[in-house]
Amino acid sequence: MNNPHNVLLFGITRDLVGQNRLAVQLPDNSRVADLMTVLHQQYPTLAGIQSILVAVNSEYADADQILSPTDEIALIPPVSGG
Amino acid sequence: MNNPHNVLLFGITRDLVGQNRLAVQLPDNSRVADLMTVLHQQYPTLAGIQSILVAVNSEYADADQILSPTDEIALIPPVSGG
Amino acid sequence: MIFLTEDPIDINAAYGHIQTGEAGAINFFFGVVRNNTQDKAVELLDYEAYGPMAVREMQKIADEACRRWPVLKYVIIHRTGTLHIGEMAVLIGVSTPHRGDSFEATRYIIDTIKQTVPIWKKEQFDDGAVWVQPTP
Amino acid sequence: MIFLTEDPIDINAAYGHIQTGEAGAINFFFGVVRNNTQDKAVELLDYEAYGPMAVREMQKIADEACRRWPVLKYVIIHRTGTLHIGEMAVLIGVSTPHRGDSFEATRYIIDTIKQTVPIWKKEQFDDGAVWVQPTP
Repeated sequence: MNNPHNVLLFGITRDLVGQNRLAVQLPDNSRVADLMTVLHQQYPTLAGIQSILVAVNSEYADADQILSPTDEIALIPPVSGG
Repeated sequence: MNNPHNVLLFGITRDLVGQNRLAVQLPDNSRVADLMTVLHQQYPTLAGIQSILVAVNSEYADADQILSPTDEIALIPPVSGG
Repeated sequence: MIFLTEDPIDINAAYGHIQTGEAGAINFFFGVVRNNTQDKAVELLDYEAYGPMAVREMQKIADEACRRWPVLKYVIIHRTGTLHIGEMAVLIGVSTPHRGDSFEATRYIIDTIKQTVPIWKKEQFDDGAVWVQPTP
Repeated sequence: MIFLTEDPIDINAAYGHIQTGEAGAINFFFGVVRNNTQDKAVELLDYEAYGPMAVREMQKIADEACRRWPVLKYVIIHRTGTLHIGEMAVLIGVSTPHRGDSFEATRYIIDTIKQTVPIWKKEQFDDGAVWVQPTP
Protein backbone atom coordinates (compact mmCIF):
# COMPACT_ATOMS: atom_id res chain seq x y z
CA MET A 1 0.00 0.00 0.00
CA ASN A 2 1.29 3.48 -0.87
CA ASN A 3 1.52 6.31 1.60
CA PRO A 4 -1.67 8.35 1.45
CA HIS A 5 -1.82 11.81 -0.08
CA ASN A 6 -2.67 14.52 2.40
CA VAL A 7 -5.31 16.93 1.15
CA LEU A 8 -6.16 20.18 2.95
CA LEU A 9 -9.74 21.41 2.73
CA PHE A 10 -10.91 25.01 2.93
CA GLY A 11 -14.14 26.95 2.85
CA ILE A 12 -17.15 25.14 1.51
CA THR A 13 -15.17 21.96 0.75
CA ARG A 14 -14.27 21.68 4.42
CA ASP A 15 -17.89 22.15 5.44
CA LEU A 16 -19.12 19.56 2.93
CA VAL A 17 -16.59 16.92 3.93
CA GLY A 18 -16.76 17.78 7.62
CA GLN A 19 -12.99 17.65 8.04
CA ASN A 20 -10.17 20.07 7.31
CA ARG A 21 -7.81 17.36 6.10
CA LEU A 22 -8.14 14.06 4.25
CA ALA A 23 -5.73 11.18 3.68
CA VAL A 24 -6.40 9.81 0.18
CA GLN A 25 -4.96 6.60 -1.22
CA LEU A 26 -3.96 6.95 -4.88
CA PRO A 27 -2.01 4.72 -7.25
CA ASP A 28 1.56 5.76 -8.05
CA ASN A 29 1.89 8.60 -10.53
CA SER A 30 -1.70 9.69 -10.10
CA ARG A 31 -2.53 13.12 -11.43
CA VAL A 32 -4.60 15.98 -10.07
CA ALA A 33 -7.53 14.87 -12.24
CA ASP A 34 -7.32 11.37 -10.73
CA LEU A 35 -7.44 12.80 -7.23
CA MET A 36 -10.58 14.75 -8.04
CA THR A 37 -12.22 11.65 -9.52
CA VAL A 38 -11.55 9.73 -6.32
CA LEU A 39 -12.76 12.58 -4.13
CA HIS A 40 -15.95 12.98 -6.14
CA GLN A 41 -16.64 9.26 -5.68
CA GLN A 42 -15.97 9.33 -1.95
CA TYR A 43 -17.67 12.70 -1.30
CA PRO A 44 -20.35 13.15 -3.96
CA THR A 45 -21.39 16.54 -2.54
CA LEU A 46 -18.01 17.92 -3.65
CA ALA A 47 -19.06 17.34 -7.25
CA GLY A 48 -21.73 20.00 -6.72
CA ILE A 49 -19.13 22.74 -6.30
CA GLN A 50 -18.17 24.27 -9.59
CA SER A 51 -14.59 25.02 -10.40
CA ILE A 52 -12.69 23.61 -7.46
CA LEU A 53 -9.02 24.15 -8.15
CA VAL A 54 -6.18 22.14 -6.67
CA ALA A 55 -3.01 23.61 -5.22
CA VAL A 56 0.14 21.52 -4.91
CA ASN A 57 2.80 22.88 -2.56
CA SER A 58 1.02 26.25 -2.47
CA GLU A 59 0.85 26.66 -6.25
CA TYR A 60 -2.17 26.22 -8.48
CA ALA A 61 -1.75 22.91 -10.33
CA ASP A 62 -2.93 21.76 -13.75
CA ALA A 63 -5.18 18.72 -14.05
CA ASP A 64 -2.35 16.59 -15.43
CA GLN A 65 0.23 17.38 -12.76
CA ILE A 66 1.54 14.18 -11.17
CA LEU A 67 1.16 13.97 -7.41
CA SER A 68 3.62 12.67 -4.86
CA PRO A 69 2.72 11.57 -1.32
CA THR A 70 5.11 14.23 -0.03
CA ASP A 71 3.21 17.05 -1.75
CA GLU A 72 1.01 19.39 0.26
CA ILE A 73 -2.24 19.25 -1.65
CA ALA A 74 -5.17 21.61 -1.08
CA LEU A 75 -8.64 21.98 -2.53
CA ILE A 76 -9.31 25.59 -3.50
CA PRO A 77 -13.01 26.34 -3.92
CA PRO A 78 -13.90 29.66 -5.58
CA VAL A 79 -12.11 32.38 -3.60
CA SER A 80 -13.87 35.38 -2.10
CA GLY A 81 -11.29 37.39 -0.22
CA GLY A 82 -10.99 41.14 -0.13
CA MET B 1 -15.85 109.22 -9.94
CA ASN B 2 -17.17 105.71 -9.43
CA ASN B 3 -16.26 103.53 -6.50
CA PRO B 4 -13.28 101.36 -7.42
CA HIS B 5 -13.56 97.64 -8.06
CA ASN B 6 -11.68 95.53 -5.57
CA VAL B 7 -9.61 92.80 -7.17
CA LEU B 8 -7.97 90.02 -5.16
CA LEU B 9 -4.70 88.61 -6.48
CA PHE B 10 -3.37 85.11 -5.92
CA GLY B 11 -0.35 83.05 -6.83
CA ILE B 12 1.82 84.38 -9.61
CA THR B 13 -0.45 87.37 -10.22
CA ARG B 14 0.15 88.54 -6.68
CA ASP B 15 3.89 88.15 -7.08
CA LEU B 16 3.91 90.03 -10.40
CA VAL B 17 1.84 92.95 -9.12
CA GLY B 18 3.49 92.96 -5.71
CA GLN B 19 0.16 93.35 -3.89
CA ASN B 20 -2.57 90.95 -2.86
CA ARG B 21 -5.36 93.41 -3.65
CA LEU B 22 -5.96 96.19 -6.19
CA ALA B 23 -8.55 98.96 -6.41
CA VAL B 24 -9.35 99.44 -10.10
CA GLN B 25 -11.39 102.30 -11.52
CA LEU B 26 -13.71 101.18 -14.31
CA PRO B 27 -16.57 102.89 -16.17
CA ASP B 28 -20.09 101.83 -15.22
CA ASN B 29 -21.22 98.51 -16.68
CA SER B 30 -17.71 97.40 -17.45
CA ARG B 31 -17.29 93.71 -18.17
CA VAL B 32 -14.72 91.15 -17.11
CA ALA B 33 -12.92 91.61 -20.44
CA ASP B 34 -12.70 95.36 -19.83
CA LEU B 35 -11.16 94.77 -16.42
CA MET B 36 -8.48 92.56 -17.93
CA THR B 37 -7.71 95.16 -20.61
CA VAL B 38 -7.18 97.81 -17.94
CA LEU B 39 -5.06 95.48 -15.80
CA HIS B 40 -2.89 94.48 -18.74
CA GLN B 41 -2.27 98.18 -19.46
CA GLN B 42 -1.42 99.00 -15.85
CA TYR B 43 0.55 95.79 -15.17
CA PRO B 44 2.02 94.63 -18.49
CA THR B 45 3.68 91.63 -16.84
CA LEU B 46 0.23 90.16 -16.20
CA ALA B 47 -0.24 89.84 -19.94
CA GLY B 48 2.55 87.28 -19.91
CA ILE B 49 0.46 84.82 -17.89
CA GLN B 50 -1.63 82.61 -20.10
CA SER B 51 -5.20 81.88 -19.24
CA ILE B 52 -5.86 84.00 -16.20
CA LEU B 53 -9.49 83.47 -15.25
CA VAL B 54 -11.62 85.91 -13.28
CA ALA B 55 -13.89 84.96 -10.41
CA VAL B 56 -16.78 87.19 -9.39
CA ASN B 57 -18.22 86.52 -5.94
CA SER B 58 -16.38 83.19 -5.77
CA GLU B 59 -17.68 81.92 -9.13
CA TYR B 60 -15.79 81.69 -12.40
CA ALA B 61 -17.07 84.50 -14.63
CA ASP B 62 -17.39 84.78 -18.40
CA ALA B 63 -15.58 87.56 -20.25
CA ASP B 64 -18.83 89.42 -20.86
CA GLN B 65 -20.12 89.38 -17.29
CA ILE B 66 -20.88 92.92 -16.09
CA LEU B 67 -19.06 93.98 -12.93
CA SER B 68 -20.43 95.95 -10.00
CA PRO B 69 -18.23 97.76 -7.46
CA THR B 70 -19.82 95.62 -4.75
CA ASP B 71 -18.57 92.39 -6.38
CA GLU B 72 -15.66 90.50 -4.93
CA ILE B 73 -13.42 90.03 -7.94
CA ALA B 74 -10.38 87.74 -8.03
CA LEU B 75 -7.74 86.90 -10.61
CA ILE B 76 -7.33 83.13 -10.89
CA PRO B 77 -4.05 82.13 -12.53
CA PRO B 78 -3.72 78.49 -13.60
CA VAL B 79 -4.44 76.39 -10.52
CA SER B 80 -2.09 73.74 -9.18
CA GLY B 81 -3.63 72.31 -6.04
CA GLY B 82 -3.69 68.70 -4.98
CA MET C 1 4.87 44.48 3.06
CA ILE C 2 2.32 41.68 2.82
CA PHE C 3 0.66 39.89 5.68
CA LEU C 4 -2.37 38.15 7.08
CA THR C 5 -3.48 39.04 10.55
CA GLU C 6 -6.21 38.33 13.05
CA ASP C 7 -5.73 41.78 14.56
CA PRO C 8 -7.40 45.04 13.51
CA ILE C 9 -5.55 46.84 10.73
CA ASP C 10 -3.64 49.98 11.68
CA ILE C 11 -4.05 52.56 8.91
CA ASN C 12 -1.40 54.93 10.17
CA ALA C 13 1.20 52.18 10.40
CA ALA C 14 0.37 51.14 6.84
CA TYR C 15 0.62 54.72 5.64
CA GLY C 16 3.98 55.13 7.35
CA HIS C 17 5.23 52.01 5.66
CA ILE C 18 4.63 53.23 2.11
CA GLN C 19 5.31 56.94 2.53
CA THR C 20 8.64 57.93 1.00
CA GLY C 21 10.24 61.18 -0.17
CA GLU C 22 9.90 60.21 -3.84
CA ALA C 23 6.14 59.61 -3.51
CA GLY C 24 3.82 62.27 -4.85
CA ALA C 25 0.74 60.05 -4.69
CA ILE C 26 -0.57 57.38 -2.35
CA ASN C 27 -3.70 55.38 -2.93
CA PHE C 28 -5.38 53.22 -0.32
CA PHE C 29 -8.20 50.80 -0.82
CA PHE C 30 -10.07 49.37 2.16
CA GLY C 31 -12.49 46.49 1.89
CA VAL C 32 -14.99 46.80 4.72
CA VAL C 33 -17.64 44.44 6.11
CA ARG C 34 -21.00 45.74 4.91
CA ASN C 35 -24.21 45.40 6.87
CA ASN C 36 -26.06 43.78 3.99
CA THR C 37 -25.67 41.70 0.87
CA GLN C 38 -28.40 41.31 -1.69
CA ASP C 39 -30.82 42.86 0.80
CA LYS C 40 -30.11 40.35 3.58
CA ALA C 41 -28.80 41.69 6.89
CA VAL C 42 -25.27 40.47 7.57
CA GLU C 43 -24.36 39.99 11.23
CA LEU C 44 -20.72 39.10 10.86
CA LEU C 45 -18.24 37.57 8.47
CA ASP C 46 -15.74 34.77 8.97
CA TYR C 47 -12.58 34.97 6.89
CA GLU C 48 -10.53 31.85 6.33
CA ALA C 49 -7.22 31.73 4.49
CA TYR C 50 -4.85 29.07 3.23
CA GLY C 51 -2.13 31.17 4.81
CA PRO C 52 1.18 30.25 3.16
CA MET C 53 -0.38 30.06 -0.30
CA ALA C 54 -2.37 33.28 0.23
CA VAL C 55 0.81 35.19 1.06
CA ARG C 56 2.57 33.70 -1.98
CA GLU C 57 -0.26 34.64 -4.29
CA MET C 58 -0.40 38.17 -2.88
CA GLN C 59 3.35 38.46 -3.40
CA LYS C 60 2.94 37.45 -7.06
CA ILE C 61 0.27 40.11 -7.50
CA ALA C 62 2.43 42.77 -5.86
CA ASP C 63 5.40 41.79 -8.02
CA GLU C 64 3.29 42.05 -11.16
CA ALA C 65 1.99 45.47 -10.06
CA CYS C 66 5.61 46.60 -9.63
CA ARG C 67 6.36 45.44 -13.16
CA ARG C 68 3.40 47.27 -14.66
CA TRP C 69 3.55 50.55 -12.73
CA PRO C 70 6.35 52.61 -11.14
CA VAL C 71 5.46 51.49 -7.63
CA LEU C 72 7.71 52.92 -4.92
CA LYS C 73 6.27 50.98 -1.97
CA TYR C 74 3.20 48.90 -1.28
CA VAL C 75 1.38 47.34 1.61
CA ILE C 76 -1.20 44.56 1.54
CA ILE C 77 -2.85 43.46 4.78
CA HIS C 78 -5.73 40.96 4.93
CA ARG C 79 -7.65 40.10 8.07
CA THR C 80 -8.66 36.57 8.96
CA GLY C 81 -11.07 35.31 11.60
CA THR C 82 -14.37 36.83 12.64
CA LEU C 83 -15.10 40.39 11.53
CA HIS C 84 -18.02 42.59 12.50
CA ILE C 85 -19.84 45.17 10.44
CA GLY C 86 -17.68 48.18 9.71
CA GLU C 87 -14.42 46.34 10.30
CA MET C 88 -11.70 46.52 7.68
CA ALA C 89 -11.09 43.17 6.00
CA VAL C 90 -8.35 44.23 3.62
CA LEU C 91 -6.07 47.21 3.13
CA ILE C 92 -4.08 47.86 -0.05
CA GLY C 93 -1.75 50.85 -0.22
CA VAL C 94 0.54 51.93 -3.06
CA SER C 95 2.86 54.92 -3.38
CA THR C 96 4.01 56.21 -6.77
CA PRO C 97 5.53 59.42 -8.10
CA HIS C 98 2.30 60.42 -9.91
CA ARG C 99 -1.33 59.91 -9.09
CA GLY C 100 -2.72 57.89 -11.99
CA ASP C 101 -0.30 55.04 -11.34
CA SER C 102 -1.27 54.82 -7.68
CA PHE C 103 -4.94 54.36 -8.57
CA GLU C 104 -4.26 51.81 -11.28
CA ALA C 105 -1.81 49.71 -9.29
CA THR C 106 -4.07 49.63 -6.21
CA ARG C 107 -7.08 48.67 -8.29
CA TYR C 108 -5.13 45.94 -10.06
CA ILE C 109 -4.03 44.49 -6.73
CA ILE C 110 -7.48 44.34 -5.13
CA ASP C 111 -9.15 43.08 -8.32
CA THR C 112 -6.60 40.30 -8.68
CA ILE C 113 -6.65 39.37 -4.99
CA LYS C 114 -10.34 38.66 -5.40
CA GLN C 115 -9.59 36.33 -8.32
CA THR C 116 -6.61 34.29 -7.20
CA VAL C 117 -5.81 34.50 -3.48
CA PRO C 118 -7.06 31.53 -1.41
CA ILE C 119 -9.16 33.42 1.10
CA TRP C 120 -12.82 32.66 1.70
CA LYS C 121 -15.51 34.47 3.56
CA LYS C 122 -18.66 33.12 5.09
CA GLU C 123 -21.53 35.47 5.76
CA GLN C 124 -23.45 34.91 8.97
CA PHE C 125 -27.10 35.94 8.80
CA ASP C 126 -29.64 35.71 11.58
CA ASP C 127 -31.00 32.57 9.88
CA GLY C 128 -27.83 30.80 8.76
CA ALA C 129 -24.54 31.20 6.96
CA VAL C 130 -23.24 30.98 3.39
CA TRP C 131 -19.84 30.91 1.79
CA VAL C 132 -19.66 33.96 -0.44
CA GLN C 133 -19.59 33.29 -4.14
CA PRO C 134 -17.12 35.31 -6.15
CA THR C 135 -18.55 38.30 -7.96
CA PRO C 136 -17.22 39.28 -11.34
CA MET D 1 -16.87 66.94 4.83
CA ILE D 2 -14.76 69.49 2.97
CA PHE D 3 -12.21 71.81 4.46
CA LEU D 4 -8.97 73.68 4.11
CA THR D 5 -6.53 73.56 6.99
CA GLU D 6 -3.08 74.72 7.98
CA ASP D 7 -2.76 71.72 10.31
CA PRO D 8 -1.48 68.24 9.49
CA ILE D 9 -4.18 65.94 8.12
CA ASP D 10 -5.42 63.18 10.44
CA ILE D 11 -6.00 60.03 8.39
CA ASN D 12 -7.83 58.13 11.12
CA ALA D 13 -10.27 60.97 11.70
CA ALA D 14 -10.94 61.14 7.96
CA TYR D 15 -11.48 57.38 7.82
CA GLY D 16 -13.86 57.56 10.75
CA HIS D 17 -15.82 60.25 9.02
CA ILE D 18 -16.60 58.22 5.90
CA GLN D 19 -16.89 54.75 7.39
CA THR D 20 -20.50 53.57 7.56
CA GLY D 21 -22.26 50.23 7.88
CA GLU D 22 -23.43 50.31 4.25
CA ALA D 23 -19.89 50.79 2.95
CA GLY D 24 -18.15 47.79 1.45
CA ALA D 25 -15.37 49.84 -0.11
CA ILE D 26 -13.37 52.90 0.85
CA ASN D 27 -10.81 54.56 -1.37
CA PHE D 28 -8.36 57.19 -0.19
CA PHE D 29 -6.07 59.30 -2.30
CA PHE D 30 -3.26 61.28 -0.69
CA GLY D 31 -1.27 63.92 -2.55
CA VAL D 32 2.14 64.15 -0.94
CA VAL D 33 5.02 66.63 -1.28
CA ARG D 34 7.69 64.94 -3.36
CA ASN D 35 11.39 65.58 -2.95
CA ASN D 36 11.90 66.41 -6.60
CA THR D 37 10.21 67.71 -9.72
CA GLN D 38 11.72 67.36 -13.16
CA ASP D 39 14.96 66.32 -11.51
CA LYS D 40 15.27 69.43 -9.35
CA ALA D 41 15.44 68.98 -5.57
CA VAL D 42 12.40 70.48 -3.86
CA GLU D 43 12.98 71.82 -0.36
CA LEU D 44 9.43 72.77 0.54
CA LEU D 45 6.13 73.84 -0.98
CA ASP D 46 3.91 76.80 -0.19
CA TYR D 47 0.20 76.26 -0.76
CA GLU D 48 -2.05 79.27 -1.19
CA ALA D 49 -5.82 79.10 -1.56
CA TYR D 50 -8.62 81.50 -2.35
CA GLY D 51 -10.40 79.96 0.59
CA PRO D 52 -14.13 80.62 0.20
CA MET D 53 -14.07 79.92 -3.53
CA ALA D 54 -11.86 76.84 -3.10
CA VAL D 55 -14.37 75.32 -0.69
CA ARG D 56 -17.26 76.14 -3.03
CA GLU D 57 -15.51 74.57 -5.99
CA MET D 58 -14.65 71.46 -3.98
CA GLN D 59 -18.29 71.22 -2.92
CA LYS D 60 -19.39 71.34 -6.57
CA ILE D 61 -16.98 68.54 -7.39
CA ALA D 62 -18.20 66.44 -4.48
CA ASP D 63 -21.83 67.03 -5.47
CA GLU D 64 -21.09 65.96 -9.04
CA ALA D 65 -19.31 62.83 -7.77
CA CYS D 66 -22.40 61.99 -5.73
CA ARG D 67 -24.55 62.34 -8.85
CA ARG D 68 -22.31 60.09 -10.91
CA TRP D 69 -21.55 57.35 -8.38
CA PRO D 70 -23.40 55.84 -5.39
CA VAL D 71 -21.26 57.70 -2.86
CA LEU D 72 -22.18 57.05 0.76
CA LYS D 73 -19.81 59.54 2.38
CA TYR D 74 -16.82 61.58 1.31
CA VAL D 75 -14.09 63.68 2.83
CA ILE D 76 -11.88 66.24 1.11
CA ILE D 77 -9.14 67.98 3.10
CA HIS D 78 -6.58 70.30 1.55
CA ARG D 79 -3.62 71.77 3.39
CA THR D 80 -2.51 75.38 2.97
CA GLY D 81 0.66 77.07 4.10
CA THR D 82 4.18 75.69 4.09
CA LEU D 83 4.60 71.93 3.64
CA HIS D 84 7.76 69.89 3.85
CA ILE D 85 8.76 66.81 1.89
CA GLY D 86 6.63 63.82 2.77
CA GLU D 87 3.76 65.89 4.16
CA MET D 88 0.27 65.24 2.92
CA ALA D 89 -1.12 68.15 0.89
CA VAL D 90 -4.52 66.69 0.10
CA LEU D 91 -6.66 63.79 1.23
CA ILE D 92 -9.69 62.52 -0.68
CA GLY D 93 -11.77 59.69 0.77
CA VAL D 94 -14.92 58.10 -0.61
CA SER D 95 -17.04 55.22 0.71
CA THR D 96 -19.36 53.25 -1.58
CA PRO D 97 -21.12 49.89 -1.43
CA HIS D 98 -18.81 48.35 -4.07
CA ARG D 99 -15.18 48.87 -4.88
CA GLY D 100 -15.14 50.10 -8.47
CA ASP D 101 -17.23 53.13 -7.61
CA SER D 102 -14.93 54.14 -4.76
CA PHE D 103 -11.93 54.21 -7.10
CA GLU D 104 -13.74 56.09 -9.84
CA ALA D 105 -15.30 58.72 -7.59
CA THR D 106 -12.03 59.39 -5.76
CA ARG D 107 -10.13 59.71 -9.00
CA TYR D 108 -12.74 62.04 -10.45
CA ILE D 109 -12.51 64.26 -7.38
CA ILE D 110 -8.73 64.61 -7.34
CA ASP D 111 -8.49 65.03 -11.12
CA THR D 112 -11.12 67.76 -11.09
CA ILE D 113 -9.66 69.51 -8.04
CA LYS D 114 -6.47 69.93 -10.01
CA GLN D 115 -8.41 71.56 -12.84
CA THR D 116 -10.81 73.96 -11.14
CA VAL D 117 -10.09 74.63 -7.47
CA PRO D 118 -8.27 77.94 -6.80
CA ILE D 119 -5.28 76.59 -4.93
CA TRP D 120 -1.73 77.29 -6.01
CA LYS D 121 1.58 75.85 -4.99
CA LYS D 122 5.01 77.37 -5.17
CA GLU D 123 8.02 75.10 -5.15
CA GLN D 124 11.01 76.29 -3.19
CA PHE D 125 14.35 75.09 -4.52
CA ASP D 126 17.76 75.83 -3.10
CA ASP D 127 18.19 78.45 -5.86
CA GLY D 128 14.75 80.05 -6.01
CA ALA D 129 11.03 79.39 -6.24
CA VAL D 130 8.45 78.86 -8.97
CA TRP D 131 4.68 78.70 -9.08
CA VAL D 132 3.81 75.23 -10.29
CA GLN D 133 2.27 75.03 -13.72
CA PRO D 134 -0.69 72.71 -14.09
CA THR D 135 0.07 69.32 -15.58
CA PRO D 136 -2.43 67.68 -17.87
